[in-house]
Amino acid sequence: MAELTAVVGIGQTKYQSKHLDHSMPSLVRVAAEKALADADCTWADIDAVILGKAPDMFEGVMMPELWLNDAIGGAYKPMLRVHTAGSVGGSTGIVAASMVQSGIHERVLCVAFEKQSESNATWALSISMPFSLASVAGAGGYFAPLVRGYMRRSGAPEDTGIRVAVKDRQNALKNPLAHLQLEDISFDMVANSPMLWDPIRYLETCPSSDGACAMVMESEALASKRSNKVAWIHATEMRSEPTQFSGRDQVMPQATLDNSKALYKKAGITNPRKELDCAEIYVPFSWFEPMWMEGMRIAPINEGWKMTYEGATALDGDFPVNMSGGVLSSNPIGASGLIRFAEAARQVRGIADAHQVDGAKKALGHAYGGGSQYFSTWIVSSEKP
Amino acid sequence: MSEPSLTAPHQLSYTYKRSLGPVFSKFFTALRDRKVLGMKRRDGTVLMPPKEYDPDTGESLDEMVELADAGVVTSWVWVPKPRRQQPLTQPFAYALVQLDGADTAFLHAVDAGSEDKMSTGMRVKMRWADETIGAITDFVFVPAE
Amino acid sequence: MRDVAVVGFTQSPSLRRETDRNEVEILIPVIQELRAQTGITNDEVDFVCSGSSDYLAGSSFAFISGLDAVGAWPPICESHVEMDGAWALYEAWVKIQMGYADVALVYGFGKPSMGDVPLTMALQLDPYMMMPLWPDAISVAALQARMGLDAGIYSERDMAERAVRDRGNAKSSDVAQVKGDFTVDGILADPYIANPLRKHDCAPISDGASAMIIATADVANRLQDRPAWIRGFEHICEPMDFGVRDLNASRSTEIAAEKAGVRSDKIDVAELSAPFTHQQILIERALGLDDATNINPSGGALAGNPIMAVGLSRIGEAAKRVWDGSADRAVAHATSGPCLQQNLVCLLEGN
Amino acid sequence: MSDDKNDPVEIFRGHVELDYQYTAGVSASRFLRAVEQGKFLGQKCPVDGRVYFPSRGSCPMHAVPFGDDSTVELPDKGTVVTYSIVRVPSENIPLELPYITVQVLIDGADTALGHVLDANLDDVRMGMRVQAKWKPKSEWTTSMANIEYFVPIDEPDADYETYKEHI
Repeated sequence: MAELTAVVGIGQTKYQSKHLDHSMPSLVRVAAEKALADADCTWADIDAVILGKAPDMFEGVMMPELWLNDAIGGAYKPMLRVHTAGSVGGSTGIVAASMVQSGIHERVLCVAFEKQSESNATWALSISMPFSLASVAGAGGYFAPLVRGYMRRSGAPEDTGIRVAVKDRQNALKNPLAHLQLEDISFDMVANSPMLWDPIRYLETCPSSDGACAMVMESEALASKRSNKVAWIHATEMRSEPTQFSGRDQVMPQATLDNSKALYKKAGITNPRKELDCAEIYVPFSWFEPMWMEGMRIAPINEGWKMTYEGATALDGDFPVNMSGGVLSSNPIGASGLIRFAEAARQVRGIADAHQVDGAKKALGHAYGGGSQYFSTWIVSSEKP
Repeated sequence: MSEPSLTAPHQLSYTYKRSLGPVFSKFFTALRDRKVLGMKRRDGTVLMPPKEYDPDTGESLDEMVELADAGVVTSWVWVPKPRRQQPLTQPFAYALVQLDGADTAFLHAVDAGSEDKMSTGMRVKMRWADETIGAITDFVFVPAE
Repeated sequence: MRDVAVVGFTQSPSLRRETDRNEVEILIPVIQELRAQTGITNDEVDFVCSGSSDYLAGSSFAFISGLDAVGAWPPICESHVEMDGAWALYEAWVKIQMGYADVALVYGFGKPSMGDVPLTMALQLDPYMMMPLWPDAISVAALQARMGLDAGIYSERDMAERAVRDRGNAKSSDVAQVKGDFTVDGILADPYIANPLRKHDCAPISDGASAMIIATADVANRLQDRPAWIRGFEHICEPMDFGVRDLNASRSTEIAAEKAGVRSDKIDVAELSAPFTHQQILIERALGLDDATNINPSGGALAGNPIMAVGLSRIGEAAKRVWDGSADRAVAHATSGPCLQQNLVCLLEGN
Repeated sequence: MSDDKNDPVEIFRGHVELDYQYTAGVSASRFLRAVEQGKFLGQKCPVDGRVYFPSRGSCPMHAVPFGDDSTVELPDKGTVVTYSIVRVPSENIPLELPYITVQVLIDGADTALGHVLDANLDDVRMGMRVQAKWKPKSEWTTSMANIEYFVPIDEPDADYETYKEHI
C-alpha cells in the first residue's frame, strides 16, 4: 500500500501580471531552485520531474515540458506532463506524490507554471470553432450563470461575494508573493467595482498572472531524517465528471461531493470543519468560496455563505480559507492548483510567515477545473498519520 | 451514414509576446547588433544556442562569449517546397551548424540555391537581414565559399 | 511491486483521414469493444487516465470530450497527460502500485488529419531558438537520419529493410494503414521526400484511438489464461537541443531498457513506435535486439501511426502476443519529442 | 523588438499560425443540417430516455451511442434556467456590450443550450420563457448562428421546481 510521503521543499515565484524579467525556462527555474534550496537538495538528488500547466495555447507551445525538462533538472530522468484543465496544478501535485507513494522513486520534483502574459487567456479559453456561436467570454462568462444559480438556491445575501473578495485581498497584503496588493481594499471598493459578468464584479474576479510553483516530495525514509518540519501527505483524491449531461448539477457537482467524501475517509476525518485547521481552496470568482465550502462538506448545503458572513473563513476565524490571498489574488492558471497544495503544506510546516495560521497542524489543498467538473484535493499534516 | 460530416477551415493565429529574461535578452540584443553569443559551460565548452543553465546538470550559467559568424554544417536536409511559415520562400536547407568557437551545433536555415550545393562538413556563414530586430530569424546561412 | 497485467486492449483502424467521425465518435466504439472484451464495467474501474494533445485538435481542453466516451458517471477518479497514451498507462500503473487502484482504464486518441501535422510539430521545439524557423517534423527527422548515415551507423538499405519488414508484417493486421509487399530495391528506387528520407521511411499520419485495461493479479487471472504481466516500466527524457545529445543513439531508451530489465533475457517480440525507419534502427540497438526477436509483428508505427495513441497501441500489440502464447517476453516502446527525445519502455512477460 | 535601436531586446514576438480543416462529426453534422432547415433535433438516451439537446453522438453518462432512431424534433421555445450579463469585451466575440448570455432549457429537452438573449437587462430572470429569433431564411447555414438570439415571449414564468435540476 501507499508509502508515506512528505513535502520537504516548496518554492514559488512572485506572482505578477508580466514577468518580463524571465523567459519560460528561467521562470520555472526560480520556483524549482527555491524548492530545492528549501529541501537542501541539488538537481542531482531528484529522481523524476513532473510538470503541469494548463492549455498549451496559453503560451503557444506544444508540450513545452519537452524543452523545459532540462531547465528543471530533468535530463535523463523520467518526466510526466499533467494537464487536467484548471485543476492541473492539484493533479500535478497528486501525480508527483504518487511517484513516491508507489515506492518507485525516493525524491520527486514537481513544477507547475503559467506565463499568461505571453498571450491572452480569454482568447485561448474561448477559441471559436466552426459551426458554433461564440458567446461565452472566458471563464467568467462560463461561471457567472452558475454563481447566479447558487445565489438563487442558497438565498445567500448578495454581498457574500464582496466579503470574500475583501477578505482574500486583505490576506494577500500579508503575502509578499501575491499578485494583487490593494492597500486600500474595502467593502465599498469591491461593491463599486464594475460588473463584468453579472453577478460577478471586477474585484470579485481573479487576475491573470505569470508565475511558477514547485515542490519537492520525499519518501518517509528520507523525510523522517530531517530536522525541520515537513508536511506529511495524509490523503489525495481526484474526481471527474462529463461537461454536460441530463440532470447535471453544475452548481454543486456530484464530483466534488464524491471527492470530499473519499478524501476525508482516507484521511480518517469525520468532521472536517473541526479537524482541519485551514484550507487553500480554488476560488477564481469570490462566490466559489461558499460554494466549495459546501462542495468540500465543510459547511452544510446552502449554508457555505454563513461561514463567510460569520467571519469563520478569515485569517483569525475558526476555519481560515485562502490565507495566501488565494486565486483571487494570484492566478497563473496552470500553477494555481499547485499553489493551493503548496500553501496548505506551508501552513502545517509553520513557514507561512505573515499569513500563518497559529498552530496549524492539518490543512486542505483544493483545485477544480473545466466546467466545474475536475476536482483534485489533498490533506497534509505536520504529524504522520 | 447518409451524408459526410460537415467540415470547415479553422485557423489558430496569434502573436505571442515572449519575454526573454536577462540571458536571452543579451543574446537577442547581440543578434540585433549582428553579433552571436554562446554560453560557456563550467568545463569550458560553449553552448550555441546559449542556455540559462547546463542542459545536462541543470546548474545555472551566465558567462557568454562571442562566436564567429561562420561555421560547419554537421547535417542538413533540403526543403524543396517551403511552407509559408518557413524562413525562405525559395527552396532551402535546414541544417545543423556548429559555429566556430562553439562546441554544439544548432538548427538553422541555409540559402544555398540548390540541393547540390549542400554537403556535410561544408562551411557556411551568416547573412544578416537588412533590418535586424533581435530574433533567431535575423539571419540565414549561406555557403561560405 | 504489485503484479499488474494488461488484460484488455482495443484500437480503432488507423486511417489517414477519418472523414466523418469526431474524436469522441472514434473513441466510443473502442471503449465499448474494450468493455465487451473484458466484461469490466465502470464500477469495477478504479482509475482512468488518458493521453491527447490540444494542438492536434486545434482547440484548448480537447481532452475533456473524451470523458463522454468513458461514461464518467457516477464521477470517476481520472487524470490526463498531454502525452501519448503510453505515459497515461504509466501513471495508471503507478496508481496501482501505490494501492490507489486495482483496475485501471487507459486511452489515447487523436485526429491529426485536421491539421498539417509535420508543421504543427514545430510547436514542440524551443520557442525562442527553433520554433520561429518552423522546421517541420520530417525535416527534423531527416537531419538526424543524415547524421547517422554520415557516421556509418546505418545505410539507406538498412532503413528500407525496416520499411519492407514492417509493412509486410502489417498484412496480418486489420488496423494497419500502410501494408503490403515491398522490396528493398523497389523502395530505394523511390524519390526522396526529404533527402535522405523517402516516403517509406516515414510513418503515416493516422487518425485513431486505442484503449487498455490493466489490473492486479486476481482480476488478471480471472480474465486471461496468460495475462501480460508488466515486469518493467520505465521512461526517460533527454534534453531537447540537438547539439547537446547524441542523435546517433537513443541514450534515454538505453537507460529505460536497463532499468526495466529488458536485456536480462531473450526478447521474443518487440513493438516499436519510432516514426522513421532510421529511428527504428536506433531503438533496436538501444534495446539490444537482434534476429532472435520478432520485431513489429503488427507493423509498428510505420504501418499505422495514430498520434497520441500509437505508443499505447504498441504495448497493446505486445500484450496480444503474450496472451496468445507467441511470446514469453515482449518489449514495447513509445516515443515523444523531436529525434527520439523522450522514450518509454514496457516489458511484458507471460509468467 | 524595441522602439529604440539601442534599447536591449526584451520581448520576442512569436507568431503562431496553423490551419486546420475542422470536422464536426456525424452527430453534430446531423444536428447542424437540421438547424439549416430551421429545425431543432434532440436525441433520446436509450438507457434512461433523457433528451439531449443539442444532440450529440452518445450519452455522456452511459457512454452508449445514440442510434438513428433516437432523434426527436423539438420546438424552438424554452425556459431560461440561468443567465449572465456580460460587460467584458472578448476578441473572439462580435457581440455589442453589454449582452445577456442564457442557458435555455428547450421544451422537451433535458440539457440546456447556451445562447444569447435580446431583452431589457432589467427584465431578464431565471424561469423566463423565451423563443429563438431566427435570421432570415435566406441566410440559414449549418450553424447555431442561424439563431440571432432568443427573445422573451408572453408566457408565464416557469416554476423554479420545473427547471432547478438543469442549472
